[in-house]
Amino acid sequence: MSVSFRGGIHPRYAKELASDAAIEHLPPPDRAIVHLSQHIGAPATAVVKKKQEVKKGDVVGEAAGFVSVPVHAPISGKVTDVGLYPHPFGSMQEAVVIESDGKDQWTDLPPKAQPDSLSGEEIKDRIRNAGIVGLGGAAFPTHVKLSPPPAKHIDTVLLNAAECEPYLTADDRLMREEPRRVVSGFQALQKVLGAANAVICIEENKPEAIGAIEKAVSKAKGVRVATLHVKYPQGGEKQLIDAVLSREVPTGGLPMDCGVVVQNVATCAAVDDAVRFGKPLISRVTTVTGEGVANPVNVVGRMGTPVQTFIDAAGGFQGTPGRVILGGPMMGGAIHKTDIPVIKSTGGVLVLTPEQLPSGDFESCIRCGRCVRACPIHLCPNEMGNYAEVEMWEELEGLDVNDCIECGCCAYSCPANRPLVQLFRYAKLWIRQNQARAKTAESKDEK
Amino acid sequence: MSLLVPILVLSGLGAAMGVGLAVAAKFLSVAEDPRVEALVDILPGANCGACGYPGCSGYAKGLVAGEDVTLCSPGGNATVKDIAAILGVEAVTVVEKVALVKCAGGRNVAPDRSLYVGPQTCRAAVLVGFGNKECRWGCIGLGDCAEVCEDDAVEFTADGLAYVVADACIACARCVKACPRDLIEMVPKDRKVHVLCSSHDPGKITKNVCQVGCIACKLCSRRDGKSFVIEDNNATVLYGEGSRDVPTAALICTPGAVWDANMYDQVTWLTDPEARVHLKEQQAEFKAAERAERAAKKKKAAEAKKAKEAAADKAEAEPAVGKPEKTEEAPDQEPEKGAE
Amino acid sequence: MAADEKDTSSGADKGADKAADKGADKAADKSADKAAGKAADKAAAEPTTEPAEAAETVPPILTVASSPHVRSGESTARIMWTVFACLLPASAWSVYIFGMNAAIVLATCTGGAVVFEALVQYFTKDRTMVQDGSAALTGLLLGLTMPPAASVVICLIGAFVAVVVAKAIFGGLGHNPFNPALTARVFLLIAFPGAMTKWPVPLQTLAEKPVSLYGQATTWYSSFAANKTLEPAAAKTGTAMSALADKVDVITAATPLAVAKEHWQKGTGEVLHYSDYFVGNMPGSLGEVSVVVLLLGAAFLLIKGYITWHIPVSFILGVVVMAGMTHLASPTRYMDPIFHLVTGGIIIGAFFMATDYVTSPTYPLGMIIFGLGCGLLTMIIRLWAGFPEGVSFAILIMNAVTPIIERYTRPKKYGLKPWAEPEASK
Amino acid sequence: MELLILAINAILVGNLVLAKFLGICPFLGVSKKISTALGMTMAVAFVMVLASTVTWLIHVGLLKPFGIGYLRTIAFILVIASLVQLTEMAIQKFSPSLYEALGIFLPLITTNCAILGVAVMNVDESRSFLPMLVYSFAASLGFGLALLLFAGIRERLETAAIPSAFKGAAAALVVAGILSLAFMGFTGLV
Repeated sequence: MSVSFRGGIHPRYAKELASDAAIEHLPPPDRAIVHLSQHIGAPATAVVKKKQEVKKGDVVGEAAGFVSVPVHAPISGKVTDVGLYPHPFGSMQEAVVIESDGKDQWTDLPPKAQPDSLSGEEIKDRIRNAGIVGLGGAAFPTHVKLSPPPAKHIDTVLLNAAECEPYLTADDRLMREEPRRVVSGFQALQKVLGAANAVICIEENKPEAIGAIEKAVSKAKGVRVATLHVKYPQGGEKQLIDAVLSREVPTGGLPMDCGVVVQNVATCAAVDDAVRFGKPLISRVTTVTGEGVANPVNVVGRMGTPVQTFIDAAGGFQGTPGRVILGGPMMGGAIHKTDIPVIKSTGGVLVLTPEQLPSGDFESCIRCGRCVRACPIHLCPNEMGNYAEVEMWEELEGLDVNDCIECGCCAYSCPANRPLVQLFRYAKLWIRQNQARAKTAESKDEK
Repeated sequence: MSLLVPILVLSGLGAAMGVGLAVAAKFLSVAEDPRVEALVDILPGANCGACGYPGCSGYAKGLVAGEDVTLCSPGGNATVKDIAAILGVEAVTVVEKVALVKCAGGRNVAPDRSLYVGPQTCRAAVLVGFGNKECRWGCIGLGDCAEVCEDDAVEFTADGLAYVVADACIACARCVKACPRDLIEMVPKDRKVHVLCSSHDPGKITKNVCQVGCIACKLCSRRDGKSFVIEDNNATVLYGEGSRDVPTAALICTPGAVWDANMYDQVTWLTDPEARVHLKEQQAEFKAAERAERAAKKKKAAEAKKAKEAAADKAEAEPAVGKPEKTEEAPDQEPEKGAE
Repeated sequence: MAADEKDTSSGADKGADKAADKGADKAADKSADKAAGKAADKAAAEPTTEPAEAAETVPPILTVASSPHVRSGESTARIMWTVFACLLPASAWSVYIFGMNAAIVLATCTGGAVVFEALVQYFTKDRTMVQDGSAALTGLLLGLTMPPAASVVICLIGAFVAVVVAKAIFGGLGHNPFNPALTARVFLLIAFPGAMTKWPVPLQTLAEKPVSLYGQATTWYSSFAANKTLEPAAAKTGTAMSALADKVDVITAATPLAVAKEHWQKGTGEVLHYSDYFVGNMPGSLGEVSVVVLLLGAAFLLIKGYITWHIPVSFILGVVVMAGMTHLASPTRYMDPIFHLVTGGIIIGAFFMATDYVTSPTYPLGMIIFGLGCGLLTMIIRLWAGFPEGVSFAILIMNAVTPIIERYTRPKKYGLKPWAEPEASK
Repeated sequence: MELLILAINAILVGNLVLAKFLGICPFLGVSKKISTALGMTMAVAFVMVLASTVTWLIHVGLLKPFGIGYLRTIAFILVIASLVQLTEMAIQKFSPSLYEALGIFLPLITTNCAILGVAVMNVDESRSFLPMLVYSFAASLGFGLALLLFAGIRERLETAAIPSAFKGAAAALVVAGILSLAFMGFTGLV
């Protein structure tokens, strides 16, 4: 019995490319470019200087505020530069460059501990100090999610193991190979939140993972496994909550506004490392896959490793690569060059061949309604797209363009190949800027 | 009689209606400022929005309500005068402006890092990984500015760089708002020396991504601090009071980010590689001349000193003679020096 | 390209069997592939040419674009050509029934539409989009609404109105507020009322085959004895129709709906057997004659998801309800619902015209309102207004209402469901 | 029943705009947005009923008794012009936003053939008071229906890539033409 939501699409999943490749460990890079902005919120502030020696796990950037996390050295060695470096999102961001000394030595870590012996606050501290963020892609600091305002009672915590993005298999492999680690981390989160219910939500197309997890939770109390219908974007926070709990996150709100906190598989594994061993988040499982690489793999790589290293680990490019995407094909971002370093949220490196890529040409909307049926938020992408094209912002706002989660279902299903997501992104940006402009104008008037 | 009745009926009706209307006009009238109409007449009627109002009539209403009289840039000084006359306020002279794209980095000098696929507008392109140009500040060249320009004043070089034809520009400033990279600035029409770079990256990075980008070496601001200022790794020309067209600015800027319209017209400057070569030569000559001048000064000072001391040793003056010979080597040295 | 399309369509009409279907399908696929291939070439060309000169260490130039990076592979062209293909059985049947004249009408309308579209795009310097098939589809739909004996000139005028006036003026595919084919048909109907209501008698009836229909044909003809071309006397005697056919060019008759309007409402005339209506052995416009073959194509579209059930079902529901009520109220004056369904253009209208994406509402509720409106208006016009057939008018009027329907039937977005914290947890 | 048929006739079959081609000016002018179209419809309904009533009264009470029915055009124009003037003043005073929205088109109702047409038709058909009221109101409803449909289509056309030669009134007129064709389907309904 699987559950689902209304809307969504059935893309080609292509999970078989990498799902049978067991997780391997990449050797530590010779040179790591560690970005200080690897999460949503204020970038960390650098606390190391040029020529300073650091050990693996040392803090190189401290959290700048509550919605921020520290950044740690992924390798031991010498800091050679603190400056602007290309960021996966395309701009230049401040980063700490560490030249490896080849020893890969851990710094002094906090003492090992059992989650049961720690209080909720202690667990939360360990999570924050370990620099853990949501590893599903958004990279929202985890401790913030674990600190709901007192007025909001969290009764359910969900483990988002849907992994609905096509191609990606990192979470699947992690659950198959280390189910105990995932479940243990999840239970630690449940303890922090004091949630009565805990549900692990897995899509039906991962039977091995379901089996492994079910075995691991057989002894755990209050944790159940829910199987989900295979559909994109089943792993979207809002869709997951709708499917499993039949609740809706209120417009403009967060899952905690309906009593839910959602965490990702990789996050839980990282939480387990942090809680039990005090290890900071310096590496993660990443799927390197796609028709454009010779030999798709799942690897554990350090943050700050260049993307090219990951591609080489998968046997290099196969033929001419068309596009390299960090993340999945539906929501991942294309990168310009492969020499940029990976960050905490890089759960996949996807290489597509030129033949696979859609053309950039598009036609007029023929109002076929496919996007309307596909939209998991039940918006009207057809009308929104038309208005966005001629920049009629008021109408767009009236159609709730700000509710769009940019899942890409509309653009995927559009027969006219319209770049709907891109149009909506621009519309949202414009509306936000306009509001800011209006605000400054208002404050000016008041003066 | 047969004629009288219709006449009576009609005039009776007319009179009744007239009285009704007169009464209504008394009780229902709404006052409107006659100046608004007069203002609408003298405004250019381009409805460009440069003043911040949706159209000329909007600005006219705003003016009556006490808005600044100098906001109409298409109209220029003449319109300001007219407005002032109607409103009975003192006329202010405004500086006539023109839009300027502050980037000289076409693909020939500032390459792309990848191939962008998608809607061919700048605003859409920058959403994909901050644009596919290596320089994250430079002109993308997909023409959002040209799209909003109703006077076709924006043109493009073969290497995808937008520039504004000053003669065609009416200074409506629509392009300023349209550029997602904020590259366009309204500058005084009579100014000739501009910095065509908006990069705020450190010189080290800028140099890697663009051959003509400002590296914030401060040579210009050191020469004239009132006309140039280095802000956030970028040289900015000050167009306000007390500033001037520094005639030597183009000759001292090592990467060639300063454009002097007295030396090269816009199209030549942006498209002709010869112009750059020529500039390098000019710069070398200028540098040599300056050096010679400095040396001469030094020599003079030294001579004066010496004269004072009335010493006999004159061998020291020798190097001054040797310096002009270095002129030909100078171009090679230029970039090296600038990089430091 | 334009010439290509023309050949495909007219060839298909002549062939008029499954082979033609495949041909059109292939053409559609080919053009879609070509477009995709071109884009891929463009993308591929850059990375390969540039680094070839440079050293091997230079990384290939990647392309970047906004997510999503994969698409469903569906294209406008494929949709249009599929619908086109689904109409081919009906076209073939009409040729079978009405003879070569029907083929000429269909070919002229389709070809004319394609040529006009190509011309428009040539003159507007627009990207050539003839290959997307929308013009061909419009042309074929128009052809199917034409009477079999329509002249070539009228067909071309219709194609011009459909493609240029009803579509190109509004910016081409996707922007036209009214169904182009129906706009053209209504235009022709009002501009050339005579030519547009001349309905030749099916060939089969004339040629005495299939034999089973022959007996009824005579009685049938007697019911419109007032007809102009056919001599009443000849009709009454029941002479072999084939013999008659030699003497006159075309034998025209009224459509069952017109007959119903003229005679049956007054209690005169006789009713043809429903099976004839169902297979299309009756006078009428090319596409409205056979319910069976139309339903065949429509079923394919429904199964493939190219159209949804909302509009056709509610359209038919509207017709049935209206016809049923009037029939129950006065069975002698008003025909029963089945008669109304199988005669006239209701089936082609409900499945192929009203479901036109561009001019019908997009949201389920809106579609149902739209369909019901079409059904009711059709019946109002059929029963009480001057025209015997109301489908075209009804759909056009509902096209006009579409923007307003759409405005008020948008789906309820996610995130409005209130959530109350369970009491126990507090 | 008679009144109902009269109303249907006025709204659908003999639609002022789409069948009688009266009142095209406001039809094209004030149909860019559904909201202004509604405002215009209300203004027209108000003026139409008012003008028809008054002109009918004048005709029956003044012109007919004196036997000067031939003067009705002049008399009607006089009365309608003044009435609209009054309406305009009232709207400007009490609802500036509506006034702004209707703009130049309010005065245009003054000389609008639709108003005069309805007034004259009422007199020509020698309608008695109640049918006159019903007809005037239904006619304005028909006008409103056409205006509303038209506004809906034009709102949608805002996003359409109309060739520059046909932008604005040209495309709108084509829409009006097709709409009129479609409404011809109602011919003979009553």
